[in-house]
Amino acid sequence: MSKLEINHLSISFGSQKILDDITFTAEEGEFISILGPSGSGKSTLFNLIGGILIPDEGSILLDGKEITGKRGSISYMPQSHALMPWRTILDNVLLGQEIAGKRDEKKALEMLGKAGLKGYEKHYPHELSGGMKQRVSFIRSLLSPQSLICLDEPFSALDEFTRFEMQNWLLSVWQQYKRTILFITHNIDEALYLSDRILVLSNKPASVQKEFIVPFKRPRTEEMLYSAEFLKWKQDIYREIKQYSL
Amino acid sequence: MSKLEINHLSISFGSQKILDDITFTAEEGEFISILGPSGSGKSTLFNLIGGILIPDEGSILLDGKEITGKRGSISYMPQSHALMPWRTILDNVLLGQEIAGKRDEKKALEMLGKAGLKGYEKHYPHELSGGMKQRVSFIRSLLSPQSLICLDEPFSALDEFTRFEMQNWLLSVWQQYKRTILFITHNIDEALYLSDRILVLSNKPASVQKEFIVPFKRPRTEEMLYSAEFLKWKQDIYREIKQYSL
Amino acid sequence: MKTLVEKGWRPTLVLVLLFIIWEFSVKILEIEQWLLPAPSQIFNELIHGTDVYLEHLWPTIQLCIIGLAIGCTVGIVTGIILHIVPFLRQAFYPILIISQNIPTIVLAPLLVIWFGFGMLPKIFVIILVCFFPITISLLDGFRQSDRDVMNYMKMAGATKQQIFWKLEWPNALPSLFSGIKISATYSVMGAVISEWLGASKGIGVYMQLSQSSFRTDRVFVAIILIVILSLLLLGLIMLLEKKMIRWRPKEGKSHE
Amino acid sequence: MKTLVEKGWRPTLVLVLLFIIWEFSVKILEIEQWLLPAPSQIFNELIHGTDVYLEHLWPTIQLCIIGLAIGCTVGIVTGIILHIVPFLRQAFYPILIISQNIPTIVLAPLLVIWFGFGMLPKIFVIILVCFFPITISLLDGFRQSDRDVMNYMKMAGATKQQIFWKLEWPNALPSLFSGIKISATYSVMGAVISEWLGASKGIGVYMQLSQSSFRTDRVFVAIILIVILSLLLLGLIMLLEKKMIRWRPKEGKSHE
Amino acid sequence: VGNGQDESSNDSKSNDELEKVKLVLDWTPNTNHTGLYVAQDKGYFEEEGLDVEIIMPGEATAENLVASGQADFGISYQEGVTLARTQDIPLVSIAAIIQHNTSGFASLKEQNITSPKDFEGKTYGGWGSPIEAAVIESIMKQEDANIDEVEIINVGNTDFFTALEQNIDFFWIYYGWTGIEAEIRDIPINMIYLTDYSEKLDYYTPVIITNEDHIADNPETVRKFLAAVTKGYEFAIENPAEAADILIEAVPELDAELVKKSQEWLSPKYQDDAPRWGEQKLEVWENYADWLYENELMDKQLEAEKAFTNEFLPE
Ligand SMILES: Nc1ncnc2c1ncn2[C@@H]1O[C@H](COP(=O)(O)OP(=O)(O)OP(=O)(O)O)[C@@H](O)[C@H]1O
Ligand SMILES: Nc1ncnc2c1ncn2[C@@H]1O[C@H](COP(=O)(O)OP(=O)(O)OP(=O)(O)O)[C@@H](O)[C@H]1O
Ligand SMILES: [Mg+2]
Ligand SMILES: [Mg+2]
Repeated sequence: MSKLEINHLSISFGSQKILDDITFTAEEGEFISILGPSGSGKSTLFNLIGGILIPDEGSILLDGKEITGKRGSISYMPQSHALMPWRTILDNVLLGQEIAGKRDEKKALEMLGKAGLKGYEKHYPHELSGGMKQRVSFIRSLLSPQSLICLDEPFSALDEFTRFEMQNWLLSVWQQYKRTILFITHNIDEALYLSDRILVLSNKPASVQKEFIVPFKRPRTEEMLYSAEFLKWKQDIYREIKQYSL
Repeated sequence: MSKLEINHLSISFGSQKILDDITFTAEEGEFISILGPSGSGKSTLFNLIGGILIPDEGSILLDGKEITGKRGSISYMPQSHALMPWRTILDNVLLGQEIAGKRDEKKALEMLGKAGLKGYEKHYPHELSGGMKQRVSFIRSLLSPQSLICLDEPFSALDEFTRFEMQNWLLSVWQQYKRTILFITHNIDEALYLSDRILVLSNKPASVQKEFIVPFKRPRTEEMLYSAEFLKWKQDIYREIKQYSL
Repeated sequence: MKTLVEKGWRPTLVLVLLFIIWEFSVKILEIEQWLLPAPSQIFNELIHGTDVYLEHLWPTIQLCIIGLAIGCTVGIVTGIILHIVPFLRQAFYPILIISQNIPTIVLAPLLVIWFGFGMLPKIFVIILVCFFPITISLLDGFRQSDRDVMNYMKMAGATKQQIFWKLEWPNALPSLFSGIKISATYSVMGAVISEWLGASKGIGVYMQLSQSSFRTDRVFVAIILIVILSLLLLGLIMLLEKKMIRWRPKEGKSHE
Repeated sequence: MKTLVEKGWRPTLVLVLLFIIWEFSVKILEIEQWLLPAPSQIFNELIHGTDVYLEHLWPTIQLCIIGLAIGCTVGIVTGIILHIVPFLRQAFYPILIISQNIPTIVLAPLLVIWFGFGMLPKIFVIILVCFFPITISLLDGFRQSDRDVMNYMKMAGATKQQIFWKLEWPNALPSLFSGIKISATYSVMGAVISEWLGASKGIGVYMQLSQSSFRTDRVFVAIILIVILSLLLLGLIMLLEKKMIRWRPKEGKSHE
Repeated sequence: VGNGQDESSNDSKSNDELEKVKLVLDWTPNTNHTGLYVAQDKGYFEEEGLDVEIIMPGEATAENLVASGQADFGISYQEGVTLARTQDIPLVSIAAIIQHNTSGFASLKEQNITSPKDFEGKTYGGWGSPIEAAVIESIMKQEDANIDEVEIINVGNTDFFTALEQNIDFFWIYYGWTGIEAEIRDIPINMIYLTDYSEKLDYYTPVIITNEDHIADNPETVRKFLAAVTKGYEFAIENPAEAADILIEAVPELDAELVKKSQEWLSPKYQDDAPRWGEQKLEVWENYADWLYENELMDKQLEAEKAFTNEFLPE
């Protein structure tokens, strides 16, 4: 469990300001989704939290300690799958653990099975479909030990059903281990279904424009997705996003 | 305008059968969406049509001519963006045209502007966000001259609004030039909004399990998305897919 | 075995053709045999002169295997050190270049005085020849790691060491083997040259003695032996490459 | 200019340190000057002996620039041909290896007899030295094209030629430069060796004459000239590399 | 190195009237070659209607280049010509530059090696040729010493002074160059000349060679060439200091002191006891060939009278 504080973060690439005064807090064990137009700076925000970019201004605190520019505090799933072509699937999902020091093959095999990748443990990434690679990358982040998980569009290449399975699995992992999750997605349904709070970013430069506190009780059910309230929320958020896009 | 006929296509990787007796026809100027579980073989189907894989059985005909194993008949957008890191964005989108023989920079610049990429013409791919790269790859396929367009999850990394913009743009291009389109997606809304017909593939091995002829009239409107009929269709398709997943 | 035959027939064919052309040009152009002996003559000597050259074979083989092995090690270690300590990379790059530009005729006396006439100075020469292509290729390989994976590793908190061993090293393997292949090709020639520093047995000695007694056919036998050794070494390295870089998609599928 | 100074001070420092250590060890260990002259002595000769070596400089520079240029061309053309015609690749690989294993002492008489004493045989030797690392690196570079982009190209109907020029060639550029760097390093030494085929002017001649009249200090002056030439050539190549491979993310951002 | 064309000459013949002739040396220019450079500098070649280019050999040997016709004349030595002829390479020696063999075994004075008998228990450093062992054995036999007591180490291309540093006790050198360098360096050495112990080893080194075809086709050129060269060596014999300066001027890269001292030592040795410079004797050729054959260093007999000729030497 970790509490993440983002204070007045700004960054530019060249002369272009990308993030402008981003401020928010993720409480211990909170599930926060981040929505925002393509190219607004969501992945850049993760890169800042992960410490590979240094903000021009502002600071990042994890459990009260400053981690600006410090690495290794997050379980990360990048937007590109970033698998190693020379490692088998099994070795790829274990990479995060290896970096932290311990390999738990049994758990990895079990997780691969849950994600429908049984039988592919000894395959290499180039033998997998796009969605399968994405699941591998997702499992890698789940297996990483850090309690703050940052997922960058983790389910974008999955069919609706597989995606739903993965969402539920993520929720169960989250509830079981009470990890704090930052979740980038373009899917409003997904954001509503999963998160406690939804942050909407504006574009060029991005700042937190709106914060939605999701009212639905947990555990959430499939029926909820078809409720009128859900639809209303969805339309609200959609309207909010539309106004910052393009 | 092209008519595509897929006859009894089968292919295996190693001992695993991936596609089993796939048969369908895309009429001239038709817009067909292909839905199917992740890892079922959708991208493999495109690879077959594109001629870089040879089917174990079956044949592919374009306008009556066999193109099995023949290349260059399609405007293709791969699932991975497959941009060249050493080319600028502008040169990347022109690649398809270059291969066919003629460069039309003016049109390319115009399209880049339409996709919200104005100002990035001289940038290199590594300076772009995931969604921006996807749009570049999409424009590249639109600029390619072949009249059969195969798009492999073209909008998966876009926010809902940008996605909607792109969808409409695709429709206008399609209607204007009457190209035949095969469209892989995991988004049922998208499939319903865009296509004349939806094919649903099963899993391991994949075959065409169901074909939905989309009843909505064109031009389609945003309101349609919230109509009851649309929702009913969506649920039907969802149920259909669910039964072949995992 | 099948693939060996399959792959082997082409180069064999070309070589045989080459020999035939050579044989005929020598005959037709009446090239004198002390200048360029006909292949038939060389093979004759290769077959019947075994008792002369056999004893010279082993010392050279030994020399070039030991030299190449140490040369690879030195090349790899140098590459790694220069890579992980950027300060050293900039500081020592010119020294690398210098090391390749000191002619043996200058080095030889120094080596002999420091190390005597044993194997040591000879191995030193081979190392000097072999380490350089390896170091350069390796350094270039290290620089080509995938950005996305690199970023993942860093954000996951990988130490420099982990980034090196888990990402940069495996990523540089193809480049490394490219360098080793170049070095292996040079290693036998390096051994032969090093024998001119003073050896009593070895292909280099055999070649020089043949040369000074105008036995050009034997000089060419020496070359054939050198080439065979090189090809064997190279074959070994390619085998190793195949074993170590298994993930690469089969060429057949990706190229045509 | 700023970066030149920034990058230059480290190697300069190391070299100066090296010279100081060398100077002192020569003094303290009382190494005789005909064996290993002190740097002070060498620099003395470098400064005051200009009239002896200056005339030898230009022919060598000319030789190695022409040789390297043709060597690169030959290496690149060979690489391309062997790459696009797989049959030739398999058939001629052994010939490549053979070409690197023919010692100059065998080649020299043949070359001189065929081409006389002019520049031709010398340039031939430099080409032989230079083309090989380039060809090997290039071949390895061609093989490492991105699968996805390759598939895209093929499906878009790209001809072999287009795949080559638009994908494989730009993709192999970093490897190519890695090979050219190795070759450039060898080229000056290659020119010096080629001058032993019989030349009247050149650093190689100067070195041999100095060596045979036991002027070790002048031999080292020759080495210094060789090294300076190599470094200049290499600098040129790196500049060219920077110009040609512009898309690579700045190292500063991706490494650290 | 010595490219003759630009030498000024009082002779009015223009260059294109001159017959172009190429001469390959056996090694880098040294005092063995002084007469050639004198002939070049003083215009003796031009007087004979020749335009001579002097070439340093490098990796392609003089024997190869002369035999193939790439060069008209070359500098070689008797052993080279002998071995070449038995391999059917048609070389002919047309003049002996130095009458007697000036090579021998050098050792540091403190080693006290004054006769071949003292080789016993010592270490010899050579380049691995079987001829070396045979020579050592030959001269040791004169004193009933046993070659098995000598340790022979292969030192490759290592030079004398380097070899001495590595506990090599004796080494085969030409006194006229390496021995003089030792004098300059103040290294006292003992010399055991081959000629003092075996008549058969008093072979000619170096010699001027050409090939049989050249003799058959252009006997006049050979004659003219030797006439000029003879004048050159005669000048060097009479004026060692001036001759040395000519060589130094032609090849400034050489160490001047070494050239001067060497020239002083060598000048009287060119002609020595011969009736004229360059003359060769049949018995010298026969003796050495016999010796090589007896020692199984050669598998054929040499037709000694064909290996050399005095025919073209000026009267
Ligand atoms: N080169 C290969 N070697 C072995 N198996 C492969 C190879 N390429 C694809 N496959 C297998 O073929 C199946 C179908 O892959 P494909 O990429 O066509 O799936 P897809 O329907 O596009 O999935 P997604 O929606 O996840 O992109 C997968 O199970 C995959 O593992
Ligand atoms: N290395 C870079 N150099 C220059 N500009 C960059 C670089 N990296 C990112 N950018 C710019 O920063 C902006 C934000 O990029 P980022 O990847 O954070 O977007 P995103 O919100 O993740 O978008 P998407 O949803 O498409 O993934 C983009 O406009 C992009 O062009
Ligand atoms: Mg992103
Ligand atoms: Mg796919």
